[in-house]
Amino acid sequence: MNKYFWITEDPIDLNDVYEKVVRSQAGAVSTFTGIVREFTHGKRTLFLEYQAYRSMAEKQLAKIGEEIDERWKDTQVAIVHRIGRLEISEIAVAIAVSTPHREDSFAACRYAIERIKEMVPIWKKEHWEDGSVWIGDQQEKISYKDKVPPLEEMNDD
Amino acid sequence: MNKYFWITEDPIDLNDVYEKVVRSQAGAVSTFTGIVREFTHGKRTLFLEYQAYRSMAEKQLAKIGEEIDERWKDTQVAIVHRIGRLEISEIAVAIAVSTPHREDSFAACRYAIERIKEMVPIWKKEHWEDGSVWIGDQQEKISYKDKVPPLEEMNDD
Amino acid sequence: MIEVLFFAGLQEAVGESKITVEDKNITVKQLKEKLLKTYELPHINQAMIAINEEYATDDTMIENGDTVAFIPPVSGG
Amino acid sequence: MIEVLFFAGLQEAVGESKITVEDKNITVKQLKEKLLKTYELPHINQAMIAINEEYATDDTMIENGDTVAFIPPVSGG
Repeated sequence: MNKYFWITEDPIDLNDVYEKVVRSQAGAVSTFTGIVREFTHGKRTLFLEYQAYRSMAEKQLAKIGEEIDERWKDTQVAIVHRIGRLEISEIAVAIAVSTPHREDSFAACRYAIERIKEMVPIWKKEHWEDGSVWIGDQQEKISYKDKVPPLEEMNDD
Repeated sequence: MNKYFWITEDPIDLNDVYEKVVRSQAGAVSTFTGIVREFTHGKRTLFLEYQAYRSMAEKQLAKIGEEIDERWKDTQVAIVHRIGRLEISEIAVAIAVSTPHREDSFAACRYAIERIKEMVPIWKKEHWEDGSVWIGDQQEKISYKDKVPPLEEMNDD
Repeated sequence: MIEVLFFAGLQEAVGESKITVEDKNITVKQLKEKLLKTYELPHINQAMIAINEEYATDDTMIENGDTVAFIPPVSGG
Repeated sequence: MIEVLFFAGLQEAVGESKITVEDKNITVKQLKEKLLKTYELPHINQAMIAINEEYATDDTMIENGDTVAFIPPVSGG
């Protein structure tokens, strides 16, 4: 697997992205993983379902890598997002950024997850005990139905 | 191994710390790894040697965990630091922090590495082609000999 | 001919992930209006549009053979 | 009896990682002065002191059986 930005149906191991960014010029690697949380405002999530516009999502992830490359010096970035059904504590997204020094690895990793939540065509469907709903509009705080918990919580994974 | 804060002679796998902090209340995991960089200001590092005041270092790492616990809500932290001889790209330190939401995981992970560099009794010896030296005084930017490269570079791993 | 893709809530509302529209040289806005005559498309105006996997705007012209995707507000990560 | 630990550059200067000093009820400062009569301790004043694994100051009293560690500026991470 030579891709640095990809979508997968398979369980993600953090080392999948970590190992892609390790290199002799790097002194620091920051990673971020978004994992499936069981409770949000006391409401139990049974599992999540992710869908992607796969080809475009991979392009958009690569674009985030390019943006990082423009903003910080000498970075290496890898990002994978999973789709399909995810159980509690499984990894939905994993990001790894290596840089010569630690300041940049933190900043670029943070940047990557914020951009993913803005511009990558991937959607999450929450499955609760009493129903399910596609979550949307993280920027505008609007969802498709009324029965979802407050979105400022839901979006901040 | 039930420890969350420990010193080891063995190679570190990022999953060693990652797996300790995954839990159903968490939606975000940030990790940081400091790895051995080959070149600093064009000077080649052959390998590094780390020494620790082991029992105290483990206590200080645990203290950082307590500090994080006081500053951020509902965190789980694991930190491992390696000692002995480390080759290029091997992991010297790995930190993992899980929180319900991503903002806190980034902030607490960053806090942990800064505190490690301030208060944990661990020392690094750089081995170059033309000599070796114990690196010290990251705060005051003073080293024990003159022939080391500028410390603002060396310290910012 | 234009290929139109739907995702997430829009996909469930339409009941299809993909349809084809026998049209060309219309704007995104015109395509939306046309689709709304046939389908219930909840919150369609919150959706972003991608043409051939690049984000586009309401007045972008759609060519024959293009793939148009309706991108509801994303929720990955 | 006091156990004294050295690390990193100090350890190499002293040639030992651990020595014992036949003393008690002296301050950290007094211990330093005593050691400087026997050993070359480069940059000893940049070192922090830990007594029984807790950071201490120059005027902290050292008791019989204590372990005192000289902690040169740290460089972990």
